[in-house]
Amino acid sequence: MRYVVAKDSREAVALLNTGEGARLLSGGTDVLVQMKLSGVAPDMLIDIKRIDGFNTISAEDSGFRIGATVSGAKMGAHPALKTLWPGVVEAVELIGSTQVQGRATMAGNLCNGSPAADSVPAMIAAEAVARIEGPDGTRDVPIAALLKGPGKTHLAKAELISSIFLPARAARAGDAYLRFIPRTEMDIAVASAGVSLEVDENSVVTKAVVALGAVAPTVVSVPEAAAALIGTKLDAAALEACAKACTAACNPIDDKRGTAEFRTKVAGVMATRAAKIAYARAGGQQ
Amino acid sequence: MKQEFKVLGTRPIRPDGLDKVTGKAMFGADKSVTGMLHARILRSPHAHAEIVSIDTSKAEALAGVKAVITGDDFADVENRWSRYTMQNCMAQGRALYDGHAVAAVAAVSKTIAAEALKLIEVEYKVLSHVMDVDEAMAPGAPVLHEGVKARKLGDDVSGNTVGYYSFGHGDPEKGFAAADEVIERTFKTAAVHQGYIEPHACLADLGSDGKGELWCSTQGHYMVREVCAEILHIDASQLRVTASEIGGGFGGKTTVFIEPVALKLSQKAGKPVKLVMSREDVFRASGPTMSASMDVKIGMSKDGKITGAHAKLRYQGGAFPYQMVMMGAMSAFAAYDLEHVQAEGWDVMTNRPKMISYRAPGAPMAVYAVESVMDELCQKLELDPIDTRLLNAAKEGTKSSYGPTFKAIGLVEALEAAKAHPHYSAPLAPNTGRGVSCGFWFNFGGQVSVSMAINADGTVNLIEGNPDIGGSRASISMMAAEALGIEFDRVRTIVGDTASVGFSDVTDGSRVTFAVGIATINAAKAAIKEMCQRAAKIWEIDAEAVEWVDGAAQPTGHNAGNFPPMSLAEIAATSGKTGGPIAGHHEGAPDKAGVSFGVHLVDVEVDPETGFTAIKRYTAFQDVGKAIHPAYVEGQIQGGAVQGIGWALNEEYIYGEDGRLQNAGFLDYRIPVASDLPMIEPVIIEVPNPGHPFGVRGCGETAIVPPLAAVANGVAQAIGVRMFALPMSPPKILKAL
Amino acid sequence: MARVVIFGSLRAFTDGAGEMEIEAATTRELLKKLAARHPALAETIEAGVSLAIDGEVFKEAWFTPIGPDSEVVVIPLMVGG
Amino acid sequence: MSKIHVTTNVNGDSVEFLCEPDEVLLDVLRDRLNLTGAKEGCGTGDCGACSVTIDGRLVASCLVLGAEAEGRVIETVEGIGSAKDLHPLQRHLLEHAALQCGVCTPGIIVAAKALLAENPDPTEEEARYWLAGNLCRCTGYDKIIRAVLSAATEMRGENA
Repeated sequence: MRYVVAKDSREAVALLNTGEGARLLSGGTDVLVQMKLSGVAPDMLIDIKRIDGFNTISAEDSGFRIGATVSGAKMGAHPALKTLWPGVVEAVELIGSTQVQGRATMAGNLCNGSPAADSVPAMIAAEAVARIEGPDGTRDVPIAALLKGPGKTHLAKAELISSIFLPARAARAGDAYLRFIPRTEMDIAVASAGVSLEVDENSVVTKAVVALGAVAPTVVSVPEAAAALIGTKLDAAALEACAKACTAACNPIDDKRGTAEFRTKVAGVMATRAAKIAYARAGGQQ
Repeated sequence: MKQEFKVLGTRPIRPDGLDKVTGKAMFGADKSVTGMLHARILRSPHAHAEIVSIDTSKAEALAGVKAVITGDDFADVENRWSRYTMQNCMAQGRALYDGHAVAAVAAVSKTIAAEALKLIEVEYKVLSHVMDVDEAMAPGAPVLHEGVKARKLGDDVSGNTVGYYSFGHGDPEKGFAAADEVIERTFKTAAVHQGYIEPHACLADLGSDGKGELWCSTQGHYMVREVCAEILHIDASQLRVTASEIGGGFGGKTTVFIEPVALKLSQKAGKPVKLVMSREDVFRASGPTMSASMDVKIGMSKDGKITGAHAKLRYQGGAFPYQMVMMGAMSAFAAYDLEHVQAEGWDVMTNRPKMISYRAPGAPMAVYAVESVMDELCQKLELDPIDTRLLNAAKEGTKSSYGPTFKAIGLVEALEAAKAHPHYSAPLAPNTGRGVSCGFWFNFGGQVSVSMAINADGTVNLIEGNPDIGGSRASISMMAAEALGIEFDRVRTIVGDTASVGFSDVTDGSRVTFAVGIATINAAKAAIKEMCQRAAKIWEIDAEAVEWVDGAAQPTGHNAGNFPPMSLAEIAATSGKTGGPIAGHHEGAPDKAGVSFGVHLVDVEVDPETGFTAIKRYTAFQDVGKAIHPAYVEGQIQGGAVQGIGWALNEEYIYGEDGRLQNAGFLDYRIPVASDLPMIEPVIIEVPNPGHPFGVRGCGETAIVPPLAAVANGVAQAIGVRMFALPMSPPKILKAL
Repeated sequence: MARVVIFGSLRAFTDGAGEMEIEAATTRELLKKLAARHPALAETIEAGVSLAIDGEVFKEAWFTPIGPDSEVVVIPLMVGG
Repeated sequence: MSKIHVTTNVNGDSVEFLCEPDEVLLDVLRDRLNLTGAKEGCGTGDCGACSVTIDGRLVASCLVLGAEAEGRVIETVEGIGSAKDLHPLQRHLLEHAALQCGVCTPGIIVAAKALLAENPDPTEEEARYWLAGNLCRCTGYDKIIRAVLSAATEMRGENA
């Protein structure tokens, strides 16, 4: 195996293009574990952490652009980012231990392609957009459009994510992410939900995005669940309808982490609880 | 009679503490020598398979590979228990569980060793497997080994049934007939792993002349020496085993898994070999404890008196014969004074890793079942759970359910302390339940050797043969200081290698502070006798006229007051002129270890929408006889309680239909993490053990016994539904709601 | 004569006898006489047993004195963690 | 597979080493630099026994390549306190008997030091969540948390 430090994204793309066996190394918290446990044996690891701009959080159009190699710990230490998208930052900070937080990145979490990735439901709820660099240049793609299946994304050959953009948001808006795990830390999500809401001056929800994790082959956006919240003040009926829509959208598996029945039931619980937090953050009053 | 102590009961800094907070302490994997090879083990991917052939030629041809071994490299051993141990370290003929070692490689680097493993070609013929205890015990199940079925068992159980035990007295049926309420329930508990953070590791160097050095992480280096000498067919005297600092064991390091393999590779390669298990190896091929299927029936009168009790315990202990259900059958009803009681147990083999002890082995699951039924009876009869246990509690003079009549024990004291504690009467929040359970462990004595040297500067060196797993060097130094009448920091205790002090049994059964303590006191007595004789010579009086008081010899009888007391330091200073070095030693096998009871109280909160259980408050009461170093006694109680909480809530071995382990890592084998827990309040009860000069009882194991039922009883109260299987993971609780 | 109690499942090897009197000064003597009287029990004794003498459990201690009125309970050998 | 030359700083000293491209920092520290204070409990970032800091950031050294250390500043338990001058965390862990086997202790010290650098006055809950990635099987965490909180009190210059 070779270890190569890429100087810029063009070099990283070129190196990725040299063969099938090249993998990117950012935080390494997935790829190094896969090399240890799953027999993943890349020919080359391309370290992209020293590429200019990849490790920075920058303000842009009243939103924030998060470089591909920015760690969870770094996002958590950015007060303005936390104020704008608290749910996204919370989600990223739930990935692994404090030690993993020192390395793990939001872009890596996305590229790993796990349906249980913590940051992905929150990013979808936030309508985040990935900036992709590839042999054919640069393109911007909404996160939801990148998800393909367990371990897979719609990134083309030799493409990489250079940053993720979290957009500006309305004055009365809030987001939240919740996951269920059997312990309080150190587990992979068994069911999770990211919710982003906007409310009007009367506390009525005007816009909503609800995304669920660990209940289908990919993280899924559930427009029916969002629709159940829009036009309401998150009354009991709205929350019940939201939970029901979530349940209907679930297509999970039984595995060592939880039964399909459990995931389905808890996904709705996570979504309604996250919705309440997001609503409060948006300044909504029931 | 309450003894007064100067050193015992204080909380000095442990002697190995500095090394452990600065990273200097040497654990199993921390030692390296020049020219050593790195070893890796190839493991079976099948739960049960015939090994048709193994071709190691390509691996042997790889540059940098210095030795490859398989089961064929090990000659047979006479003792069948040692043979099982050997065949667990390296399969011969058949792989008996997922993760069973089938070959091993030693190479100049870890990378090359790993590459070589891929070049070993094993042809397997997959055989049918059985994982569940009830299925394995049923007639017609695939039998792991022929000819090892327990004597006197009928055709109603399969050949996997390798042990049957029964304990009790009276006639339970008579007892049930006299009851106002009889409850009979069936329980299941999952296999759990000891979960020590340090994987098994060793560094072996065995020459063709049979002389060997072995450094390893173990609870008993004499055990390692004897088992390895037998398996390798070398003399015990020629194999020196040094115990590294041990990064946790909890029973899981009371046998060998890798040491014979490393020695054999070293012998074959002619070089030192380092072998370290990965975490995945640890889960797949070391430990775990038994899983269980149990029926418990208890009859009770309206006022709470137990009229009869019967338990049937079926444990599976993995791929080889073993004996452990007996401890469960003996523990099940130990807390109660019963007229009619019977506890039966069956040991059963399955295609899982060979079980090894885990803290109070066999007891937690049996007591979980019994204490759950007790709780249900109390609920049904509207009785206070502590009052009911007090009404039935075993005390001095009780004929125990497993035979012996109890001497002084502290169960009543522990129950009364629990009842009086503010925790028991604190208000409960919604969705919260409070659970109570008793627990019991026997505690052991056993073989022990201690050698004590009085140095010319008045300090003391003590060598003992039991690896220090939780601070025992501190408690042993304290007991030496107490017995000699000197300050704690004048004593240094070390764990000697197998060539430097006599045989000692493994560090298990909560025996070290008790047994090494007795040997230390006796070694001190021998040294004191010698020091008194030296003083007598100097004073020119009879040795009998000298006594040892407060760390000094002083004349007694008609000589009293004639000479000023002569301190240990003063006598030691002139030892070179009065007859040479002064020392004391003791070798023995003390018994009368004194059983220990505990009572745990826990508040749990269950989220009714997710089935998540949070531990909100925990208080653990335990009779420890005499707490030598109270901080480390508290630590044992807290640590045991948390292991039990893990067992109750989330820990389990998860197998697929194919018999492969699915959660061989700390990500999905979920031991409690810091944020899962509240503070664990330990309450030390001291009812002195009449069998120990300082009143010591073992304290290490009892605390893992009560949490299973305490948490389960709390959950039952919180959700109004009783769970009959552990772990009570959220999916199971939510399904029950 | 010491009163010897054979516990539970061990009775399968004593033709059901649960209690007996044996004249013995030490545990070793007692075990020898017990094995001679009940040959089926010999294998278990050889493999190792624990003895509770007047409530104290002893592990394989041959020369432990047994009083004339002692109660000796024979139980399987115990192992720990 | 050719080795990579790395220049870095470990515990205040400039260090050079050669490592394999796929060799993790934990193995470099232990096998090449003889710093065996960091332990391998799992190799997959789940136990925290291998905790070190890189440029002040807490990481699991089993999930970092040795080659990534180029130009960084690394601190291990061996760089914290000394036998003569223990760090308050080390002293409080000893005084609280907050270790039994001690194998998780180096990781706990490194992680707790990083916590107090970021948050000198953590609540019990904050300390528990920060240290959730440092598994301890012996103590039940009680005494560890107490030791960390009391060390924090001392370091803030307050009386315990």
